[in-house]
Amino acid sequence: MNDAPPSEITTPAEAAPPAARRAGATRHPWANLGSTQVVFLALLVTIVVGWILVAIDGGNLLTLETVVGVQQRSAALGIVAVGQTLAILAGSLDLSVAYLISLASLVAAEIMQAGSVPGAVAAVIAVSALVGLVNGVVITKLRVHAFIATLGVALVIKGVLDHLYDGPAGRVPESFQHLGYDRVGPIPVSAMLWAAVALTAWFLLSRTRYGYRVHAVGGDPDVARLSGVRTDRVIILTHVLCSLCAGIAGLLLASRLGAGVPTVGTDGGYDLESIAAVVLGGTALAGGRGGVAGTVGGVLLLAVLDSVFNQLEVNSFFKDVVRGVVIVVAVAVYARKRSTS
Amino acid sequence: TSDKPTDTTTAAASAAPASSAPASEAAAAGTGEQSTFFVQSDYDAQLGMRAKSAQGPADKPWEQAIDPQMVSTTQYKKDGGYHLCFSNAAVNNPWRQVGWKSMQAEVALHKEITTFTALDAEGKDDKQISDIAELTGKGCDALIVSPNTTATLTPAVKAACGKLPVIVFDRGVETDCPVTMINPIGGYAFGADGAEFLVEKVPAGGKILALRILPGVDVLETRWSAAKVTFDKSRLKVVGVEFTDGDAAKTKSIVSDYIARHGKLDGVWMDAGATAVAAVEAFEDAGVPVPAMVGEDQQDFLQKWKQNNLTAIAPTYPTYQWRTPVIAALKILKGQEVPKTWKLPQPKITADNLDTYLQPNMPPLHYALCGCESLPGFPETWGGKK
Amino acid sequence: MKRALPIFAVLAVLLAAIALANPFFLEPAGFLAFVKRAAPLVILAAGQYFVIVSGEFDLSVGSLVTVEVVVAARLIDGNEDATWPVLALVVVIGLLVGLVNGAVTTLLRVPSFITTLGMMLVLSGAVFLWTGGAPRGALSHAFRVFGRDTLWSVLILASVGVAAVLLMRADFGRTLIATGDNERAAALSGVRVTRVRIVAFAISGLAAAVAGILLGGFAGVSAQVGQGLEFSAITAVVLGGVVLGGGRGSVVAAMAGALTLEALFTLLNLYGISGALEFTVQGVIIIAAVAAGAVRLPFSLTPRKSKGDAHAAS
Amino acid sequence: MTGIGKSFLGVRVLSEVDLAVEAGQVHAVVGENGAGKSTLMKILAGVHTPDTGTIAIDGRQVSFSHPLDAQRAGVAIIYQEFTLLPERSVAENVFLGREPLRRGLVDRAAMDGATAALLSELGEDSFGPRDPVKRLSVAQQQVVEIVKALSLDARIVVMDEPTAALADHEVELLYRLVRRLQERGIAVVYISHRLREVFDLAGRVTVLKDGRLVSTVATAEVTPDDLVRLMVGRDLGTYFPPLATSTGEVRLSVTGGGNARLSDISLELRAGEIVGIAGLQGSGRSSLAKALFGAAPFTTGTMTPVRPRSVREAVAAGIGLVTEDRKAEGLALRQSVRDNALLVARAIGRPGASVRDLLDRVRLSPPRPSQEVRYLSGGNQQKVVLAKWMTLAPDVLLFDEPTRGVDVGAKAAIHDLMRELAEDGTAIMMISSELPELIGMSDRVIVLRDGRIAGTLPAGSSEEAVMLLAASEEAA
Ligand SMILES: Nc1ncnc2c1ncn2[C@@H]1O[C@H](COP(=O)(O)OP(=O)(O)OP(=O)(O)O)[C@@H](O)[C@H]1O
Ligand SMILES: Nc1ncnc2c1ncn2[C@@H]1O[C@H](COP(=O)(O)OP(=O)(O)OP(=O)(O)O)[C@@H](O)[C@H]1O
Ligand SMILES: [Mg+2]
Ligand SMILES: [Mg+2]
Repeated sequence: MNDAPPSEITTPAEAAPPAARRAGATRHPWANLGSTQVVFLALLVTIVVGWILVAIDGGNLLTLETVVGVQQRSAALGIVAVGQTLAILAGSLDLSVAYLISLASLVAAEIMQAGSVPGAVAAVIAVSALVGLVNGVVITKLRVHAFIATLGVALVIKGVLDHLYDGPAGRVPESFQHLGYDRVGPIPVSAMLWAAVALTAWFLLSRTRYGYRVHAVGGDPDVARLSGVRTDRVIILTHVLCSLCAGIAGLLLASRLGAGVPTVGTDGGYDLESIAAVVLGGTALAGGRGGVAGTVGGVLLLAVLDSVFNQLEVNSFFKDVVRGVVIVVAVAVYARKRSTS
Repeated sequence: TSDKPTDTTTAAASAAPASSAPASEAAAAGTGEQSTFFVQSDYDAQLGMRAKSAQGPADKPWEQAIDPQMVSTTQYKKDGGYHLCFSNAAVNNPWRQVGWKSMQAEVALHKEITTFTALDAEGKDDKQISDIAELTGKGCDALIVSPNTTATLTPAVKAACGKLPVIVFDRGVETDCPVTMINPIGGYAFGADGAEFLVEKVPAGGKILALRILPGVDVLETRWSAAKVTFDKSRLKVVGVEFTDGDAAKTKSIVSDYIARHGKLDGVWMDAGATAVAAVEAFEDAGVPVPAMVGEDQQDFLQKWKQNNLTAIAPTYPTYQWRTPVIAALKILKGQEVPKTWKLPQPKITADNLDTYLQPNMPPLHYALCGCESLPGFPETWGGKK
Repeated sequence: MKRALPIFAVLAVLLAAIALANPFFLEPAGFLAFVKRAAPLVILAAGQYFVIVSGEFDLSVGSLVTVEVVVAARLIDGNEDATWPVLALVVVIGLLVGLVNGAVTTLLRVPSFITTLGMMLVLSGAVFLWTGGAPRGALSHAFRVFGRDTLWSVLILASVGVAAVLLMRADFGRTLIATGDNERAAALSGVRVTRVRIVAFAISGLAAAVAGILLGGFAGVSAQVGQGLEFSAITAVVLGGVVLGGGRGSVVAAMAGALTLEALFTLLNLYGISGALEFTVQGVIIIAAVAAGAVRLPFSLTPRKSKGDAHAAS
Repeated sequence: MTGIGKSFLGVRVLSEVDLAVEAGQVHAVVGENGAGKSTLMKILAGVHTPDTGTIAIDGRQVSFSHPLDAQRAGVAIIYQEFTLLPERSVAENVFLGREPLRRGLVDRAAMDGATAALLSELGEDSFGPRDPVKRLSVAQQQVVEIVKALSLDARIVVMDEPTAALADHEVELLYRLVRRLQERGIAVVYISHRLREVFDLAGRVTVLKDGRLVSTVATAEVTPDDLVRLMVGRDLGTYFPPLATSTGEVRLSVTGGGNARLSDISLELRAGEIVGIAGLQGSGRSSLAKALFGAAPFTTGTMTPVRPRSVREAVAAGIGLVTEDRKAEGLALRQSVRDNALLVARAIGRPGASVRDLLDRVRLSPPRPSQEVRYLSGGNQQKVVLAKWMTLAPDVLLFDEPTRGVDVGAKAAIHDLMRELAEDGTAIMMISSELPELIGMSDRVIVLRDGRIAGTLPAGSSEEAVMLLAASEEAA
């Protein structure tokens, strides 16, 4: 993306002039609490309340198993959600991740069965990058709304899956299953992978031109273009990255399941769940506002909720009700903060 | 049946009812080539078992076992109160709902079970893997597993076997490490029961429509494979093999189209009964007599059967198998021996015994072979009326 | 209307192709059977149109359909006398859910994508929480006749279609589109934008209720009767040339889009591309159709906020 | 630029236009709304690609497929529309797309430093590089736009109606800036509807009409009237319709009205009169209009016929507002002329008047009810907004910058319409930043300062008198 000429800047960095008599309304007391902080605050509250509830139930929320379980359960969703964050920040969204995950898990498992782990990883990266490229090109060049574009691509992948596979396929060697099962102390390798992905995305967004442009394109594509940003490239690259994340999640799941599974992505509901996690993390669905940190918080929040429900053996229907309410309430709170700040 | 996969989410995938026609000339002509899931030895074994009489109390089929190979369990013996744990694949369809309620009721019967921890994997392999991991660390005395997918859950179950006695039921796993592996005779028997009935009732040359839920699910594939063997040997004409996604509306559309095209059908075979009633209605709405039907032991079908006194049969995949794992677990913890592979009888409902299974007070999607009539809380807990 | 024309062409071609492969389709019975089958999706699309044209989404219709059927079944429980009260209740539930969607979206300023996604979770969770996991009870014959009897279905579809068209011609419809196009301008012209949007969601909920009545009637109780319908409905509307983001497109075209989608399924089955690759074909066609419509538009996306005055600049 | 031609969706917007700008020269481009000025500039800036014609810079042929290409070729442009991201900081906006790098990463310090330097160069100290743009006032944002263009240090700087949102003292700043660019040997293309600015700044001026080049002349050799004649193709002069002869009963009155931005507002609007509202940028004029219209209501004070708490209440009471910003607040751009014209009637459930009559009344030409309004010129769009309010037969009609960015021809038509309405008994309030217009139109001029009424002046007062009231002790 770094195709703009280095603009010659001679003036040394100097203290910005005092921002005196600034226009704008007075700010709401808790407005200066960023939505990211709010997520983590909510996360903390959930943990405490959950811990109490579980304790009353005669259990303990913070055992090693549950702490590990939370991370294991959130890793895959977390990685997808990071990619989804990029897409949503850029004013787009990706409904094809769920099927792509399934596809990736199968590609990985099949090639690993054939004997080559590096080959499998390479193939997954290639496949996901291609899918992302298609998504991006359809959205930018054919000007199809991201919702329809990615939904269409999702259908295409689903068709291919149904056509080629009828059930789990391939085998993942023990060596690769370490990714899914090993842990260092209380931290599973999968969680480290997630952290790595998240940090990379955070770095891209906050330190590179690409990141600045994602915010610009998501904020207002016209303005971005008029200002000399090649918006199409940004969106395409973003979708490639988003799909890569889905691919990585596919690899992770393959390593956990020991095989490729054509339904692993959709069973996990990774498409809508990742979007939910992202907005739960305070990223605006409209784009241009938000970040990865919030998303991580959002994913963890969902995972902790899950874990608490697991402990209390709440049935899955009640879980859905609570999830739905939590998501809507959270976004309502952000909307309120924004309007009062 | 337990393997009735809840149609995966997203997209026009499971869109509104879509009409349909013979999938291809090949399908229209015959039943196509045998699926890769077909294993001759298993087929023979299962068809053999149908004849055998099960050992154990006749009035408690869930405690019966067909030629059991007993294994000693003394090494697991310990004194009660027991802590039983259960990793459930899902409760996302009526069959699992009925079974799950029966299992809970069974647990309630045994005072020596002090705690019963159950985790629902919501149909997600990944979640079930971490659930099993979590349960093994919870100080359970025995772990019951109903795997979501045979292949992918095997490693997790293997891992659990090392830590505590494991009981697997319904779908299997690719390891013999569990102390016992419980399920009814199986898919080949189920498929054959229906097909043989049609061969018997439908005159030679009769047109048969085969309705399947979706391809690729092992248990469903075995059912079709068995039926296929029977049909190919018979002089019946299978005019179509269609997939319904277990969607009643789609089923009805497909059947209507076939009626429209062929004037009449002489028999309908199904690999799962959930859509049987929809199929029957298709004939009613078209104003043609309902031909010989293969259904399952759900009440709505049994009622239709009774009302319109259909020519029908209902092979079953009994939900009473949900009671057995609890019983097995207790036997194991008490050091009593259990069958290595615990094969439960798999009765079929025919015109003769229909009335014994028909329960008008139970909900339409209730499975007759729940073996729950004697359990406390029946029928309300299962959604029925006194 | 200009944007709508392509869809009618596509629809005509598909119908012709179906007739070629299946002559029965040309007989009144055959065609009506198709219409009857399409009715629920067409009605859902009509409802979804009102929401989309006002610049919003409604992802909750699928689970709402399921809820309606399951609730009706449990309450009626085979008792004919319960039919009419329950029918009324079903309609009320639809409206209510729509109202909540609308209120949360407009008053709490939650993006409708999220509001209705949440509603989707809540509905599907709540209803099975209530019935204990699986549907109970049974629908009465009187209830089922609407979906089972071809004439009834076609009649209901027709009246819904007419109602939708009239609504869009009425002041409500025009102000709704204006709101979807430029909310602020509409508000500053005295349009009750909040109310108009809430009504749009209520209409979508109502449509889901009617679709539920038809689907439940057609095939009886089932836990997955509504599965994926929200995506089909939105796809149908977009196929009809209605632009996500609001302000453009006609309701007739949206309904035509639904018929087209239905015809597409039928055709794919007829030509035996069933199961497997069916979806691939579907996906490609949907993208292609929307792309064909999209590239004809000027690049201009949103009304640009401008200082002083600005022309319709890109 | 030679032989430039461009059409949108088959609508010809530019044909055979030539434009030559020399280094160190300020070259004005004038023309009615829709004449094609902005389009021509957007072609120069690589936003649109021309259908015909060529662009040469320093004699070298260039062709831009993307704004970025133009930037690299040394073309900077201040667009007519806002091109800022409210969520991002000033510095991030200024360097959007050209973020300075250090070891491959964005160098924030350099960005902020450079921005700060440019701001102080403009004598702008009311905000800093790190302030988010969303908290800046309209005028401050315009300054950011200018800084953004300067930061390119380009060889050609295009300014498309840069003063449209600026108050006079800020215009002065801009003047100095332009001259400095000129001294640096930079070519400046200056677009404005305010002929005074054209004559103040430009050496040569190119006149466009209906997408065609009328002529390019030296400002020294022509008079404003000549220019107008060239632009409109006929003589208009600067006549305003006659003032009110008599005024009727009070249609609207406020006493002690106040809210977050206004305080102690007391005024009367009478049937048949046009009351002008003057004031500097940010003095509260729009706030006043929006308060009277219930869009940003008064929280204190009394008002007759009602003190509207919502737009609907105001509309129901027969009060209408022609908003400052047509596109964002006035029109549903993708709807037809008909649907926009009938919007108010439909909103309040009035039987819609005949669209034809309406369009005739506002003299919309050509009157095509089914056309989407976004394809109309600024002037015609404003007429549609007027038609919208006609259906209400309002007792009070408030105009906020009714002729901003509207060309001389349409301007006159709108002035006449306003006077007609007044004569039909509507009470009219008019906000305008163009003093000649304000004074020419108004029967009284109320001057605002910091959200208060600084005083009221009779018809025919001098611009100086108004400015004195508006700016006193707030030394701009
Ligand atoms: N993206 C576009 N699509 C279609 N038509 C357009 C587009 N941009 C401009 N036009 C039309 O081209 C004509 C010229 O517009 P332009 O903005 O260049 O005029 P202008 O001289 O800048 O007017 P103003 O003085 O009001 O800014 C107008 O009729 C306008 O409606
Ligand atoms: N929506 C808003 N939020 C915060 N401040 C605002 C808002 N609108 C106006 N202001 C501030 O209130 C004051 C009055 O604004 P207003 O627009 O009424 O002044 P004005 O004289 O109309 O200026 P203009 O020439 O832009 O119309 C200004 O300081 C402006 O920055
Ligand atoms: Mg312009
Ligand atoms: Mg103003």
